[in-house]
Amino acid sequence: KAAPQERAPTVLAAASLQEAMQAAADRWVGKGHVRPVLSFAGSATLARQIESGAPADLLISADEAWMDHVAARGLLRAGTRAPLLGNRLVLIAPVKSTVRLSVGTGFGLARALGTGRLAMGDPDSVPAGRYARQALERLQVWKSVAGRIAPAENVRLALLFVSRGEAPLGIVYASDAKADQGVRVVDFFPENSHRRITYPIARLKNSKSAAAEPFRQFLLSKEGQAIFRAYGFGPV
Amino acid sequence: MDVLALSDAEWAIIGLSLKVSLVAVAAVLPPAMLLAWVLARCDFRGKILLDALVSLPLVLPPVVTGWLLLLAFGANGPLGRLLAEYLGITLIFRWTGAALAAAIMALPLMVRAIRLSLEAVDRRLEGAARSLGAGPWRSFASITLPLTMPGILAALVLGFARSIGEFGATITFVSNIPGETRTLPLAIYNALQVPGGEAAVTRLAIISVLLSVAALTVSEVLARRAGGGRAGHVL
Amino acid sequence: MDVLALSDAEWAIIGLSLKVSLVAVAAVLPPAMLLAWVLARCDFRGKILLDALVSLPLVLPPVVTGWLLLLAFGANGPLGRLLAEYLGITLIFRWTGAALAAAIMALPLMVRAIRLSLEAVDRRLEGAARSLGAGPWRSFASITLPLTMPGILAALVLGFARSIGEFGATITFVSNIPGETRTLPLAIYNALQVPGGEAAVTRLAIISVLLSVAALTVSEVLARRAGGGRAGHVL
Amino acid sequence: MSFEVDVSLRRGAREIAARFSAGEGLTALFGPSGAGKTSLLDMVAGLLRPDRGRICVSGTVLFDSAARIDLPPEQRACGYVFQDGRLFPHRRVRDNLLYGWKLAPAERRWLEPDAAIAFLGIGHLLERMPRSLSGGEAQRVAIGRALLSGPRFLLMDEPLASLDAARRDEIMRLIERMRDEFGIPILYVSHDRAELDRLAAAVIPVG
Amino acid sequence: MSFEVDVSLRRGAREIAARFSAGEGLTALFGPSGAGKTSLLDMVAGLLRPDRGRICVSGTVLFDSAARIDLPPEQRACGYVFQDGRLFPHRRVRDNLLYGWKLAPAERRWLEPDAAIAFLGIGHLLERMPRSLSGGEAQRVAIGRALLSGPRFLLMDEPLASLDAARRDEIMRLIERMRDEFGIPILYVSHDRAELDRLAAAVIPVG
Ligand SMILES: Nc1ncnc2c1ncn2[C@@H]1O[C@H](COP(=O)(O)OP(=O)(O)OP(=O)(O)O)[C@@H](O)[C@H]1O
Ligand SMILES: Nc1ncnc2c1ncn2[C@@H]1O[C@H](COP(=O)(O)OP(=O)(O)OP(=O)(O)O)[C@@H](O)[C@H]1O
Ligand SMILES: [Mg+2]
Ligand SMILES: [Mg+2]
Repeated sequence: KAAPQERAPTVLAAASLQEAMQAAADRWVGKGHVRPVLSFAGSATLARQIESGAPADLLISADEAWMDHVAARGLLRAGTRAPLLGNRLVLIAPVKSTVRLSVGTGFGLARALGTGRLAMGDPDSVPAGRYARQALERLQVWKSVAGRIAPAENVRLALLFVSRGEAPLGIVYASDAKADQGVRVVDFFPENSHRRITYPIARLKNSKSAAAEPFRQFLLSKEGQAIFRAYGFGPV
Repeated sequence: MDVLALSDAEWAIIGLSLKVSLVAVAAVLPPAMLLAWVLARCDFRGKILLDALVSLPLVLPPVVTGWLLLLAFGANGPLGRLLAEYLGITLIFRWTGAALAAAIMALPLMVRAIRLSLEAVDRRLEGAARSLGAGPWRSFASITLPLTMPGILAALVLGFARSIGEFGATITFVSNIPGETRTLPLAIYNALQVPGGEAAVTRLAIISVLLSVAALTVSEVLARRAGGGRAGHVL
Repeated sequence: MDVLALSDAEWAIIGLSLKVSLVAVAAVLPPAMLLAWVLARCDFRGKILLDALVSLPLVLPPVVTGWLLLLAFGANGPLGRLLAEYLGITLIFRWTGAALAAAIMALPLMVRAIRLSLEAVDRRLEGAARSLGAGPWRSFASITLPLTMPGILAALVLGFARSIGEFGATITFVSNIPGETRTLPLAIYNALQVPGGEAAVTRLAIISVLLSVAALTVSEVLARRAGGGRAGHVL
Repeated sequence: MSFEVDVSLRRGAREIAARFSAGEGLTALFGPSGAGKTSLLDMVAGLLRPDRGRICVSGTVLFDSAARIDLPPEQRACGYVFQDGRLFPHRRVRDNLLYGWKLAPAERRWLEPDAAIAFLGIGHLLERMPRSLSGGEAQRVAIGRALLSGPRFLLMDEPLASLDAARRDEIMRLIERMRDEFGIPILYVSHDRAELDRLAAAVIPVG
Repeated sequence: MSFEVDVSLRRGAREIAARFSAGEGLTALFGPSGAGKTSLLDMVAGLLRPDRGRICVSGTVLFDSAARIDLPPEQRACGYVFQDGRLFPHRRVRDNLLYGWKLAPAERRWLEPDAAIAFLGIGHLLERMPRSLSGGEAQRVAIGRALLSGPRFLLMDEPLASLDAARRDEIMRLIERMRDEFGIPILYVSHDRAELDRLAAAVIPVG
C-alpha cells in the first residue's frame, strides 16, 4: 500500500517515549505509510548527533533545554517546533508499601523516607530529576532530603529502585508509574510546583524525507495525542 | 526452551551484532598487532603516551568515546568529511560506524593481550630463523607470529566479547537505528526502558552469552590445536 | 593550564574514583588469579562454562550487569541480605557497591591477562623447584608467581583503567550520588547531559587520562625492574 | 643398596623400562641417545610418574605402584642436575644457588655456599641473571644449586657436557669427594667412557 | 683464507676480543668456559654486533665497522648449530629440518633432506614436536637443520656434546666429508681434545 517512492523519515526520540512512539508508528503504518525509522536514546545524545550532522528528520526531546540547544545552532526548520505532549510528576512507593502521604508544602517526605533514599532522576542531568528538584524546592522540602536522594540515570532506573524496595519512595513521571506493576502512586505533585513538563517536537533543517512533516502532523493530531494519552502522558 | 524460539526481529539483531562484531574485530586486528609490536619491541620517547592513547577508550566512559567519535567522524567532523569526500563512506547512523565504535573499544584489550604474548617470545628463535636464511618479514611471519598465537587468540576472544557487549560508544556515535545500528546491547537497552521488558532483556542477554560461549569454544579448540602439551610429565 | 585548576568538588571526585578503583582492583586480584590458575592449569568438564561466566561482564552491556548486581546485592537481593545480616555490609548506594561493580567489570580482563602469562610459564621450572625441596605452595610463590608477573602487571593496568572508566554498571547498581558513588565517569556523564557542559567534560576526561597515564608509568617502571633484557644481542 | 629401581613407562611409541640395584658410590646410566636415561632420572626425582614399578633409594621407598606410594619431589631430597640446566630465569645466580640451600634443614647441609662458589669458580657471576651466562657458566651454577640443596642422593644428567677439561677435572674431584667422604649415592648419565671409567662403580646399560 | 676475524666487544665486565686468520678446513675455537667462544660465533653469524672490527669469510666481507658493512644474518648464509639447540618449539621436527632448506636457493643445497635424516637417525621423529625430544635427539635435529640450510660455511658450538660415542663418530665422519668433499669452512667449538685432534686444521685459543 505504501507509496514506494516515499522515503521513511528518521525520528530521533527520547528513550522514555519508546512504547508510545512504537504504537504511534504502528498506527501510521496502518494508514498506508512507510514505517518511520525510530531511534531511541537520551535527549543529550540525540541532540549531539544532530549537531554533528546526522541525517535525521524529526527530533522529540524529553526537555526544552536540548531542543533550545539544537535550535540555537539553526538546525531546526522554522515553524516546526511544537510542544508534543506533557507529563506530571508523581510520588511513588513499592506496591506493598503502606505509606500515606499527601504532597504539599512542607510535607513529611524526610520522615517517610526513614533511613532510605528517595529515588528520582538525577537532578543534574535527567529532565525528570530537574523537575522533581524544582518541585521539592517550591514545596520547601528539598533541604531535608537533598542528601538522601538516589539520583538515577533514567526514570526507568528510579522505578526499578522503588519496585525492588531499594528505595522506599521515588519521584517519576506519571506515564512511567502507570506502566510499572511494581509501584503504586502515593500522590501527584501539584502542577504549579514545577515548570510545565513538555516534550517538544521539531523537524530538522536537513530533513529530506517528504513523509516527515505528515508524520509530525499526525503525532500532534487528536489521533496521535490519544495514543500518548493511553500511555499515561498528559496533554500539553 | 521456549524463551529461545526467536522472532525474525531478534534474528535480525543477532545477525547485525555478529556482523558488527566480526567486522570490528577483523578490522582492528592488524592495527592492534602493529601497536602491540611497537609497544613491545621499540623503545622511544613518548612510548607511554602512545600506550595511554591506546588505552584511552578503556579509561574514558564509553559515552565520551562515542562523543569524540561523533566529533571526529560525524558528517561535520574533519575525518568524517574526508571519508565522505574521498571514499564516499559515511559512518554516522550506519552499521559501519557501529563497527568502528566496537573496534575502538576493543583495541586496548587486544593490544595488551597481543603485547603480553609478544614480549614472552624468545627472540633468540628469531635470530635462529634469520641465520637459516629468513628475512625479517619471514622470520616474523613464521616464528614470531605463531609464537604470539596465544595472545592473538586471547585478543580475538576479548575483542569479540567486548564488541558483542559494546553499548555506550555505539549509541552515542551512531544512535539506535533498527536494522542498522541496533545491536544486541542497544536492543537490551530498549527493552530495559519498557516496563515489563525483563523477559525480553533476559532472552537477549542469554543470546549474547551464547554467542560468547561459541566464541570461547572456538578459541579453546584453536588453542588446543596450537598447543601440544608436555605429555607424561607430572611436573 | 588554567583548565586544570581543580575545584574542591573535582578533587573529591578524583579521590573517590581513586578509592573505588584501587579497592576494586586490589579486591579482585586474588579471585582473578585463582580463576586464571584454574582455567590455565585444570582440565574439567564445564571449563568453557566457567570461562563464559567470567567473561559475562564483558559480553553483557554494563547496564545489564548493574541490573543483575542490583537484583543480587540490593538490600532485598539474596546476597545483599546475607551480607547485611552476617557482615553488616550494605553495598547499594554506597561507594563499596561502586567498587564491586568496577571489580566485576575488571574481572574478565584481568583473568585473561594473568591466564595468558600463566600458560606461558615453563612448568619444568616448577619441577626443578620441587626437586630442590619446595612444596607446591612455595614453588608457586617463588617460581610461578614471579614468572607470571608480566601478566599480573598487565592485569592491574587493564583492571585499573577499566575501573577508572566504569560507568554503566555503577550508575545502574549504586546510582549517581555525589560524594558517595559519583566517580569520574558519572560526573562526566552528568556534564554531558547538560547543554554547554563540554568544558567540564573535557576537564574531567583529561583528569581520567592523567590518572591512567600515571598507572601506565608505574606499571612500565615495575615491568622494567622485573624484566632485565638480553643486553647486547642484535637478534 | 643405594638404588633399587624397577620401573616401566610408555612414552609415545617407546617403552622405557629399567631394572637394577646398585650398591654404594656412583652408578652410571649408559645408553644411546633417546634410550630413556633422562626419563629414568625424572622418575627417580618424582617429576615423571612410572606406569608401574618401584623406586627405592638408600632403603627409603620413593615410589611403589603396588603399595600406592608416591613421594612428592620435595620429600625425596634429591639434588638433580638437569640436562638442560633449568635455572630460574627470574632470579640472580646467587638466588638460584641458595634456593634449595635455604629450604634444606641445617643437618642436611653438607656443603657451604662459599665453598661451592669458590670451587665452581662462579663468584663473579653471583649478581648476574641466568640468561646472560655462557653455556658452561650456567652448567656450573646448576651443579652448585643441586649440591647446595642438601640432597640425600644426586641425579646428574651429563653435568660436565659443556665444560672445559680443567673444570671437568675439578668437578670430577668434587664428585669423588661427595661419593667417598659424604657417602652420597649418585645416579649419573654420561656418554663419556673416560668419565665413567674414572667415577662409576657400576654402569647400567639403558635401552 | 676461509675465516679472517678481528673483532672486539665489551660484554658486561669482560672484553671479548679475537684476531685470527684460518685457512681451509675446520678451525677450532678452544678456551675455558666463559671465554667468549659463543659470542664470537654469534658475531660471525650476525646475531651479535662487535663494537669494532672486521669479519670476512671466504673472501666475502660480512662485517667491517670501518667500512660500515654489516650484512644481515640471512645474507651471510651460515649454518649455525647453536650451543642450546634452539629448535622452533611450535614446528614439528620435519618443519624445523626443512626451514632453511626451503629458503635456500637450489644451487646452494648440497645436502638432501632424506640423506640427512637417514644419516642422523631421526626418521622416526619427523612428526614430533621438539619439546618431546631427548637431549641428543634435539641436538641431531639442530645439526640437520643447520646443514640443510645450504650454508656457505658452518658454525658449530659443541655440536656433539650430548651424543653417544657411536653417533659422535658418525657425525664426525659427516663433518669430515663436508670439510673435504664440499670444502665448506667450519668454525667449531669444542672442549674435547680428541675431537679437535681428529677434525681441526687449526686451533685458535680464545680467552
Ligand atoms: N648480557 C651479558 N651481560 C654480561 N656478561 C655477559 C652477557 N652475555 C654474555 N656475557 C659474558 O660474556 C662471556 C662470554 O660468553 P660466551 O657465551 O661467549 O662464552 P663461551 O666461551 O661460549 O663459554 P662456554 O664454553 O661456557 O659456553 C661470559 O663470561 C659471559 O658471562
Ligand atoms: N612426550 C613424549 N612423547 C613421545 N616420546 C617422548 C616424549 N618424551 C620423551 N619421549 C621419548 O622418550 C625417549 C626417552 O627420552 P629421554 O629424554 O629419556 O632420552 P635420553 O636417554 O635421556 O636421551 P639423550 O641421551 O638423547 O638425552 C626418547 O626417544 C624420546 O623421544
Ligand atoms: Mg637425556
Ligand atoms: Mg658457549
